[in-house]
This record gives sequence, structure tokens and C-alpha cells, in this order.
Amino acid sequence: MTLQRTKSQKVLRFLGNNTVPILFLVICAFGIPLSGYSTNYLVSEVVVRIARNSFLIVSLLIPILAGMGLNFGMTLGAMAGQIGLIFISDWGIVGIPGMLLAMIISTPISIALGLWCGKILNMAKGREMVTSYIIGFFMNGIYQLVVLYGMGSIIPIRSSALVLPRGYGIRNTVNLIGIRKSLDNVLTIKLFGVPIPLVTFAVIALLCIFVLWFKKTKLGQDMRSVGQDMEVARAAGIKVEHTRIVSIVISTVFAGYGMILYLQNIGTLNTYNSHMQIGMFSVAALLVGGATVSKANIRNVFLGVILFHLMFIVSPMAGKNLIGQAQLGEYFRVFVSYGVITISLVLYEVRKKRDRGDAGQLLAAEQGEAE
Amino acid sequence: MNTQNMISSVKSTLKSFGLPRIIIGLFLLLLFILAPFVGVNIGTSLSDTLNRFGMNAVMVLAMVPMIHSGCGLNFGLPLGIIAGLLGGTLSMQFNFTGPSSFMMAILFATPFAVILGWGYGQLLNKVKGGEMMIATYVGFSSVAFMCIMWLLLPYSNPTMVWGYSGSGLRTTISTEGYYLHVLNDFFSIRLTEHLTIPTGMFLFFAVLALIIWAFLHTKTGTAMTAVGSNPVFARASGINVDKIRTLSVVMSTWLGAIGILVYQQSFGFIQLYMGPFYMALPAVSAILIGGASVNKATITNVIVGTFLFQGILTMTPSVMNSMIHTDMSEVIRIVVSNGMILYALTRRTEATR
Amino acid sequence: MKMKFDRQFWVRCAAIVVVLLFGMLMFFIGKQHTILLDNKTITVNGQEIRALQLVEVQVNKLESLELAARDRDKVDVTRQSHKITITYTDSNWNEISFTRKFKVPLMEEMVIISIPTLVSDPEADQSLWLEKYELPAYAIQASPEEEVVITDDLAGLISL
Amino acid sequence: MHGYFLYEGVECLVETVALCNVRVTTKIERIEYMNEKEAPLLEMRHISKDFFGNQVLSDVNFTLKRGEILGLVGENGAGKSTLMKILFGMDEIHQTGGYGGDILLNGEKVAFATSIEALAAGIGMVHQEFSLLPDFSATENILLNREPLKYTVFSELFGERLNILDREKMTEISEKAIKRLAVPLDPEMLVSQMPVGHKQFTEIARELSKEGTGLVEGIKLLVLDEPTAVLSEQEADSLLKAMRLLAETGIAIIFISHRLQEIIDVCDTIMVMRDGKIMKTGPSKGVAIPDIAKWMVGREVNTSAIVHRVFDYENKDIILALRNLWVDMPGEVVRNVNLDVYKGEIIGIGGMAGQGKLGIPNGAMGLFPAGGHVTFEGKDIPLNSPRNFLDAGMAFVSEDRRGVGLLLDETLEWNVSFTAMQIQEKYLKQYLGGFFKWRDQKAIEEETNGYVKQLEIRCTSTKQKAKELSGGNQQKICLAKAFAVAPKLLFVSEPTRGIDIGAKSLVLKALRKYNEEQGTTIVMISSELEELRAICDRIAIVSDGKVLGILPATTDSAEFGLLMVGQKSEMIDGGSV
Repeated sequence: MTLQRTKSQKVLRFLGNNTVPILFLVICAFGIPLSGYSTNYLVSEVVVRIARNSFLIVSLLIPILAGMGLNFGMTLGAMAGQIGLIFISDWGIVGIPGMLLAMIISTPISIALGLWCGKILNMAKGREMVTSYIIGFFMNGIYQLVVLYGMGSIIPIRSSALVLPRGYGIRNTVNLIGIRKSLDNVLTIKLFGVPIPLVTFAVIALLCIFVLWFKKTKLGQDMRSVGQDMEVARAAGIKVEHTRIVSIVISTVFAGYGMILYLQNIGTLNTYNSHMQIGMFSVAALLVGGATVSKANIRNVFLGVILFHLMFIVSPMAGKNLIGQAQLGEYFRVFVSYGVITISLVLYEVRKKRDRGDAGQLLAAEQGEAE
Repeated sequence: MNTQNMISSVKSTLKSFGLPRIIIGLFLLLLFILAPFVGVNIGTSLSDTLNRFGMNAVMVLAMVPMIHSGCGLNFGLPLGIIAGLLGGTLSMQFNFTGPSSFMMAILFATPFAVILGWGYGQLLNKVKGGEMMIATYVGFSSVAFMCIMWLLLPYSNPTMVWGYSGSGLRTTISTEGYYLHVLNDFFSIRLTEHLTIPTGMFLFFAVLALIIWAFLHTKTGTAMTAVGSNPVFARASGINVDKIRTLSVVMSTWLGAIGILVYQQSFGFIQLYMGPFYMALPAVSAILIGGASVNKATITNVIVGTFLFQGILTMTPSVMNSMIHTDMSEVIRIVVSNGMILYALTRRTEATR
Repeated sequence: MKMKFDRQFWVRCAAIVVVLLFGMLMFFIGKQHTILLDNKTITVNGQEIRALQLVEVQVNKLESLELAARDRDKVDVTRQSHKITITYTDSNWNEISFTRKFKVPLMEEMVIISIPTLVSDPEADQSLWLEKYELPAYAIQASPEEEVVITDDLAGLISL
Repeated sequence: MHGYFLYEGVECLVETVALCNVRVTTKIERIEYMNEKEAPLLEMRHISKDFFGNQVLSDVNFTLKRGEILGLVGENGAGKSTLMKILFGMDEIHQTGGYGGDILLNGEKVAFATSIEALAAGIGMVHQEFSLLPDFSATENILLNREPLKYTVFSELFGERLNILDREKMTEISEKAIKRLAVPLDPEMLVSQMPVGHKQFTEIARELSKEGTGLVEGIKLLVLDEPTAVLSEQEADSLLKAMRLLAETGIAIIFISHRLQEIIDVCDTIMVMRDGKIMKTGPSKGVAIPDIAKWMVGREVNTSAIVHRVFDYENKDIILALRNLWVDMPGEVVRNVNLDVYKGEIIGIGGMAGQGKLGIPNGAMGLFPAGGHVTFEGKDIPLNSPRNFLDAGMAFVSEDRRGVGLLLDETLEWNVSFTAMQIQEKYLKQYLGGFFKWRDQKAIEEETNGYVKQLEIRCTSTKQKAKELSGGNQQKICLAKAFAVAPKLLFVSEPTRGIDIGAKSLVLKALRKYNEEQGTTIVMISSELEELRAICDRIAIVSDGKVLGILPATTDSAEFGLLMVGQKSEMIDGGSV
């Protein structure tokens, strides 16, 4: 038996379920003309952003599958990736071999961090998100300890271009000229004057296929069941804790690779803050794509990247043309990124309550009949 | 037998005190012991510690009401801070000077704190269970939103706005000539040339702490604790849970507002824009270090915690610097504070329910 | 967690080994070397070898460089073994061109090839005409000023 | 002490088996049966169990043959579920010091350490509450964590779990399992969209599907714990049909239910438990509901101290009137209750679990969404607001002590004084003309100490945390809390649930005493009829969310038994006294 709803209720429900994407469509609809950018420019920019960010965002999908919410702990993976990059740029390994080597280096670090993160999150069931968020901060401290004090003193770094003049610690920015765009430039075609890095897209496509395939595996199935109800899963003999940890490990490792992809496109590494925002922006983008804390798919990823980064590109210019201050636009997009996360988290919680409410209404309706 | 009892009792007391707290306490003690040997003046560092204690204590106190009513750790502190910033800037805008400016700042801040807190409380009532994460992001987005506002709001006091454009507030504004040190210098006692006690600041904190302590002993205060301890029980006793929660949030927000004003009057600057962004984390970890949990906190926790935390923040740079000539204080701050929060989050808090 | 020496265990070991080997391979083929091509008059064990008036040098398939006397130029290459093609006209105006394979030591960031030495005896061992090159001290101390490290992760927020 | 008629039971069994052979089996199977005659499928000998001195099972004996359906009936707390837990070797049995007696499966002695082992031996259980995943299809749920897999190369490196699910095979298996039940259950349907009956079938199909998947060689015994409780009539019928089908394939079934008609319809043998003993074991043939009811109820509680009193309803006015009350309390839905409570009486509300008796006070209090009319002393009390309920001068001692009744992390003083403080401003010093209401620690302490003495609450001090007390003492604290508000009418819900005998009688005495001294009207809800009969003046029996009838407590327990199972015998005229 299902509850009968009126048309208006249905519409409201639809709006309620897609608030964030709709919101963003509106923002972009206003922002694009205001910014006065040419379509061509915007498209090419967006293409670049897709190539740059989507891998990172896809790495968020698997913990959501396992019901652990948005993995703000992906920053851990980002750190691992950066460490890999620091090493290869110290050794002077360039091009695609350089990237691959960086990935190989990052993998064990990611796995270790992922395991640790997963264990912690198992200790904080029901509070995964805020915990993973704090884990991000905590690890940032450790990361600084290693990179700012360890590297050059304990961990050998020879290149003077990397090490601070004081003799240890990595500089604020590391120039990744060696691997800059090395993947993007392997094979690029121009569509209507829009350069498209085919290989990068191929890699991303591969990852998407992996995720789809993964959902079909036993492990994927286990994660789905754990995500729905840990107790039932445990009763059925599924190793709940282990499954959750695995999901985090996978996510962390992919985040590491994603970070390497991201940085090879950007070309310079901000040693001490690249990783910190990446988590936040990826999460925001995913949510903009219409994902929730409990449900997300590939479609959300790409829709998210497009909408979110459109907003990102246009807002400074729009701000400039609107009030005459580009800075305003920059603040605006920061506000929006955080605002989006806030809104979707709130909506998620409210929706959870509303669905419970539905159950109540249903029973009340029964009583109505009974009376 | 007796010794066993002894040991067990000692164990239990240690347990109740909490391992991380002990470690941090000992660490701080060690720093104080080391200080003279590495040529750090105890007096200076002690008065620094006391000063920082006074600066931050109120913001830590702002955690208490929300923890009591079961809203969890107030990661949304920046909201309160924004109210404080508005109050401070307004009182400067209207050219109040000296102590009166501080009074006015509090006066101006209050309505904002109440309104913001009320809305924030309503929101948190809608998202019971997910408070902390949402609080965090409410804080962040409000700060980001205010960044826009600071640019747009029609402030005109030349000491506050950008010189060249003549509009939009500066990133840091000096409280010089307004409420700089109004509390610090109030009856401040100078023991040695290094060691001064900011009496006024302590008194101010003491008053607020007393008010909270008293409140928790009133009818409503009792209700608040009960709501935090077991909302269903409270409801079954005819308490309007949502109302109590909202009240607690308003209180926390207001205390946050006052807290930042106290901070500024001692620090000497108003930090706008991204300034308040991460201010919640030190406060949160301070109260946790003091022995609070996600759903229990006392005034003692506030005092102990703030002292330990600020003590470490002041001591580590000076001592470390003079020992190994590298300033790792920043890293230590990050690790200690967030480590503490992690520790608290991973405790089984709803065990008895 | 107990070790089981079953098939999967060995498969995993193998996988790890493969990955490590692959990593090393990447190191070899990805390592970047800078080769300085130098056309200066130098004296090798007593006898002076004069620089060539004009010489055309090509490393691998990279575009060829023209070096006049006392010129120096550089090429960036990855991998270790390369070949260098040198084309010049000798004293009695007939053009000579020869190609020579050589191997750069793995860990060398930078090596210098003295063209005259190579030309004088194309068959000579590469140690005669190829040697590692240390940057002069002043080049390393490029930035003596202490740079402040910004660990504040908000810095990146605004300018992204 | 109660005698139990084992010999009788055994006789009947033999008879029954003969019966069911004739009824259900083909020649070949019959031969099997002959062979197995000596060794029954399941035999339980002298099973006994106590939870910390509290005897819940004593000397339980029964046997079960292949293809036999055993109906297990008994009041709540009669020991049914404990018996099953022992059979399955559940953890809580081991943690509470194991059990006495032997379990024999196919003649040889078994003692399962975990339910997994029990499963491996071919015993399946379907619990009362579903353990299904809403967003999974029936198939996915049936084969949860037992999915057949297709090999992929990755599994070599990352282990089993990276093999792909073999969807075709899964559907095949689940369809096979469902076919055995012969019910219209779509294997691809999501559980969240299923009617409750289908969920139940999915659960059973899961148990069936376990055979032939390596894990189990074959399901021999199914335990169904109140499977029909949540089902509609026709759903229940199709389930019963399915059970017969299974039995005919030689699977033995233990069927626990409160719906006696079903038991009689479907079971070969009926086993009635009471107070952890088997009261009666016999063939279902020819048994009438009243008999079963008689066997079920009629428990003795040691309430010897409490003597029946005669409460005259002459010129007593109605203090509380419930009219068309409906309450949406999950598991205890109240549909349409009409009830009058007279001033100064103690009225009991009884009935089977899940029939809605608990819903009544919770709804009246406003803890769960409710509708209808509650009139107290002539005034209509707005529903869904505990405050109004309390202000009117009523109080409620909840059955959910830990969840609703207590502040586990706070002191006894707080627990006792809190409600009174909040509702009636007791224990408060008022300053500044009532603007500032200060907690009066001294008054609170005195009050609490008073109750500690009065109710003989065992505690180190009134500063002790509520969670540190035993169940009985926690219950007393709950009473104290209610007494503190000096209510005109007191709802007491399951006051003796989960507390030992001694505490029980103490609590009951306290209630009776309070009623007599303060003249407080008491509405006591309990699933233990005898306890109600002990202290109440009248007892209302609730079934299917309605009051079936109200009888004076002195009525013979058999009558109540009938009412409980929804049977009205002619001599009962509902409502009036």
C-alpha cells in the first residue's frame, strides 16, 4: 500500500529531491550572460575541468555505496599522491613514466592511510562524515610534519629546486614541469576549436567502467548491503567492518591517482594547500550533481563537474561586471561551494525524517479506515 | 589486597581523567620544567599563557550550553563570532571609544547573536543526529557569506575601510583607541616585569562562567541537561525539547559573540573575511582536552581545557625554538587539537541508552 | 591475521614484484638527462684539440643544432642510451658525417659532450669525450633569501 | 507446583505421527519414516534454563518427527523464545551460563555454539521481525551473502569477493525456493515495495534456499516465530498452505503463534507452555480453543500478601473516559478503544503482545501520534502533548524504562524529582518574584531519600547514577518519579517486566498501597494476567487494538484466556460491570 499524493505534492517532492542542481542551473543561467564569456571559451574551460576533476570525484562514489557518506578523508589520498609527485620531481622522472611511478609510490601510502582512516571510522559509526572530515585535518598535521620537517632531513631530497633554502622541508610550490600535461597532450583533438584531451578522458572512462563493474561484484554487493543495514548484513555473515574499511581504502587510493591526474594538468603543486581544498570542492561538485549522502552515481559526477565549475568560472567575472569587484565573485563561489554542501546535508537529514513521517501517515491512514 | 585496591582505584581515577588529558598535561608540565634550562623566561611564558587563557576561555565556554542540550560540539561557533564581529565593527562605526565601545559592541552583537542563534537552532532541530557536520558547514558558509557582506556593507569609518577605494572593510582592523585592552588593563596586576595578570579579563570570564553555572542550576537549566541526557525522557516529562535546544543554541551563539570581542580587545585586531573560519576547532578541542565528551561538559572542563591547550600553544614555540631551532608549534597545534577531537568522536557516547 | 601460503598469497607476491619491476622500468625510461654539447678548444692529456668552425649536431631524432666555435648548447633526453650524429666539413672542404651511440650514466642529471674530442677520434671510448657536469656553485644558490612557508590551507581557497 | 503430563504427550505424538503419515506421505517416504521411527528428527530432554537464579525453563521434554508441524503456544514470557534460543545456541544463552539437558538431532546429541552451526545442521529460523534489506530485490535478499559467483581474473589477486554475481543462477535458486512455497512472489521485486506478507515469504524462502548451497545439506526443521502476527487474513492463509506443503516434503516445522485457530488448523501437535514448563502436549485434532486458553493462562505469581478486595462501583464517578482512541504506536497499534475508568479503582488492561494494550497509555500520554477523545474529570485533554496530560494530573510509568523512564546518566535525585520540578515547580527556590527558579538540592535529597526508604530501593546513595541500579530498583525509581507528581490517575505499563519475583511483589504492593492511601486511580497494563488479577478490581482485555471485554478480577482465568485469543464466550457482556 502506498500513500496517495496530489499533483502539487509530487511536484514539490521532485523539486525537493533535485533542489541543488536546479539551484545551480539558475545560478549559471544568471551568471553566464553576466560574465560575458564566449560560449567557446566556457566550453573549453569546462572540458579542461572535467578532465582535471572527475577522476577525483569518482573516487568518492564507493564509500557512499558502503553507506559511509561523503568521504572527506579523500584528502589523505591527495596527500599520498602529492608525496609521490614530490619524489618523482626530485628524481627527475618525467612524462608518463613519471606519472606512473608517482602513482606506484602513492599506492602503498594511500592503502596505509586508508586502512587507518577506515578503522577510525568504524569506531565512530553514525558520525562518519564529521570524523572523516577531522581526520583530514589531523592528517594534514602529520603531512606537514613529514613534508615540512622530514623531507630533506630524514627523507633524502637532493634537488635544490624543491628543498627550502634552510636545507630541509619542501617549498611552497613545486614546479611539475616534467609531467605537466604529459597525459593530456598525448593525443588531443580539436572539436569546434575546443581542445579535447582524449587519453585523459579514456582513463576517466576506464575508471567509470571499473566502478560500474565493481557494483556487480560480490564485494560491491556486500557494500550495498552494509550500506543499507549493517545489522542485517552482519546477521547474514558479511564482515561489516572489513567491508567498510575496504571501501575507504579503495576510495583513498583512487583519490591519490586522481590528485596526480589533477596536478599533471595544473602543472604546479601547492605543497601545503592543494590537498586541503580538493576534498571540499570534489564533495561540493558531487552534491551539485544531485548526489546525496546515501546515493550517488556516475551521472551525478559529470553533471556536478559541469555545473559546479561553470559557476566557478563565471562567478568572478560576473561579480566584476555586477558590482565591479572580481574579489566579490571569488568570495561568492566559496560561499556557494560551502552553501551547497550545507544545503544538501540539511536536505538529506530532513528527507530522512520526512520518509519516516510517511510511514507514520500510512499507519494513520489505516486507522482512518479502521475507525 | 589493599595494594590491589589501591592500584585499581588509581587505574579508575586515571581512566576517569582520560589518557590523552594526562599525556597533554604531562607534556605541558615537561615544557614548563624545560623552559628555564633552554633559557625561556617562565614569567613571560606564564603570563602569555594566562593572557591567551583569558582571550579564549569565553569562546570555549560557548561550547557548554549546546553540549548540555545534546546538540553536540558547536562547530558552528563562527556564526556567533560573526555576530561579535558585527557588534564590534558597528560600535567602531558609531565612534564609541574606550570601555564604552566594548559595552556597545556587546550591546550591538546581542540582537545579531539572538537572531542568528535562533535560526541556527531551528535548523539544528530539523537535523537531529547530524548536527555536528551541518554545524561545521553552517559556520563555513556563513563566514563565506559575510566575506561578501564585509565588502558591500556601507561602513564608512576611515580606520576600518580600505584607504584607496573608501569602501569595503579591511581584512584586519586595529582596535587601537577603541576597546583595545579594556579588560586586560582593568586592575591588571604586575607581579614581576615579565609576569602580569590580566585581572579584568579573568573577572569577565568568571562572571560569565558563574552565570552559566547558575543557569544550569535553575529549572530551565535542569531541563536543558535532561534534554541532552535523554530527550525522550524529557519529552515524557512535558518538556518542549525543541525549544530548550534552540535556547541552548542561542546561548552558545551569544557567548561566541562575546568571546570574540574579548579575544579582540586583548589581541588588538579585528580579523574579518576568512579570519573566523577555523576558530571553532581550537575551542572545541580545548573543551575536549578539559575532559568534556560529545554530550557532557562542565565549567571545570572549560577552565582546565583552555589552560592546557593554550599553555601548549604558548610554550611549544618558545621552548622548541630554543631547543631545536625549528618552530614546529603549528604542526603540534594541528595534531593535538584535531587528534583530541578525533579521540572524542570515537568514544562510545550513546553507550547507555 | 594469519599468513596463508596458498595460491592467492603467491599471486599477490608476484603482483607486488611485477609492480616494483614496472616501477624500476619507469625510473629507467623516465629519468631525464640534460646533455650539454660543447664545441670549445680543449686540451686532452697534453695535446690541444681545436674547436670546429661550424658543426651540426643531432641527438636521436631531435632537431639538429648548429654550433659555431666556442658554442655550447643543450638537449633534454630521457632513457639512457642515445646516438649522436655529427656533420662537419673538414679542412679540405669535404663534408663528413658520422653517428655514434653512447650511454648516459643513470643517476647523472647533466653530462657534457666535447664535440672536438669526439670528432678527433670517433671511435674513442665515451669516457674521453663525455663527462658528468656539475653546475657551478652560484647556480645552485639561486635563491638565498629565506622563503616563508604558508601552511594556511585557506590561502588557496580564494585564488583557485 | 504444577504437574505436567509427559506420558500423555508421548502417546499423543505416536498417534499424531501415524496420522500425518497417512495424510501426507507417499510409500517411499513412509518406509523412511519406519526407519526413523526410533530416532525422531529432534528431541529435547530435560531442558532447563535460568537467568541469574530466575528460572525461565524447567525440565522441558518433547520430540519432533519429520514432516510434523508442532504448534507452540504460551503467554509472553512462558519461555517459548528462550527454548528456541537454546535450540539455536544463541550467544545470549552461552553468555548467561548455558542450559541444562540435552538436544538430540536424528538421535545424536548436539549442542550448537552458534546459530551458524545450527543452520549447518539443517535448522532454519524465521524471526518475528524481518531482517531484510529494503533496496534489494527478493532474490538478493534470499541469497544475501550466499550469492553464486562467476569467476573473474581479479579474484586471483584481490580474493573471492571480486568475482561477479551470477544473476541468472541467483534468480534460478530463489525461484526454486519460492516455488516450494507455492506463493505468488516476484523474485525481482524490491522488498521496500512488497506487502508485508511477501516479506514474510521472502524470509522463509531464504531459509529454504539454504539447502543445496554447500552450506547445508538440506533443511530439516523450520522454526517460525509468530509469522502470521503481522499478516492479513488471506496472507496468513496462504502462509499456512505453504507450511503444509513444506511439511509434506518432510520438513518439520515449529510454529509459534498467538492465533490459536491457526494453530488448530495447521498443526499436527500442539504444545502449550506456561512458566517455563510444558503444560500440555497433544494432537491438535479435537482440541478446542477454550482448552488451550485454559492451559495457557492461570499462572501463579507470589502475590500471596495481596488479598482481593471488593471495590464497590456504587456512586463512584468516572474519572477518565477514552472514546474512539487510536494510537499509531509501531507494533502496538490501537485502533478504536472505548474505556471508562472509575475514581479510585485499579483497572488492569491485559492482552497478548502486539494487540495494542501498550498503545493505550502511550497514546493518551502523547508519546505517539494518537486521535480520538480523552476526557479526564470532565475536561477534554488535547492529545499528542505530554504536557497537557501531566498538567491534568495524570502520570505514566513507561514500560520502556531505559528509553523513556529514566535519565540513565543522571543521579537518582534527578530522576525522581525532575518531572515534578518541571511540571509542578516543586523543589524550587524562587527569587526575584519567580523570575529566577533555583534548584533546591536539600528538598530533592529529602524527597528522594523518602522514596528510597518507602520503596526499599537498593542503592549506595541518592547520588548514584540510575544506570547502576538493577532492573527492579530502576522500576521503583520510575514509580517514585510518578508518585512525586502526586497524580490523580496513574498509568503503569508492564511494571514487573524483566524484574525478579521479590521485586515484583514489592512493586505490586507499593501500587496497591499507594492506591489505598492516596486514593489514586491506577490503570495497570500488563501481559501477565495473574499479576493483574492479583491487584486489580476490573480487567479489560485488549485484542486487535480494541477492548474485547471487561471482567471483574475475580473471574476465572479461563474466561480471560478466551478473551485474550479473541474468543467471546456467551456469558461475557463486554464493557459494563
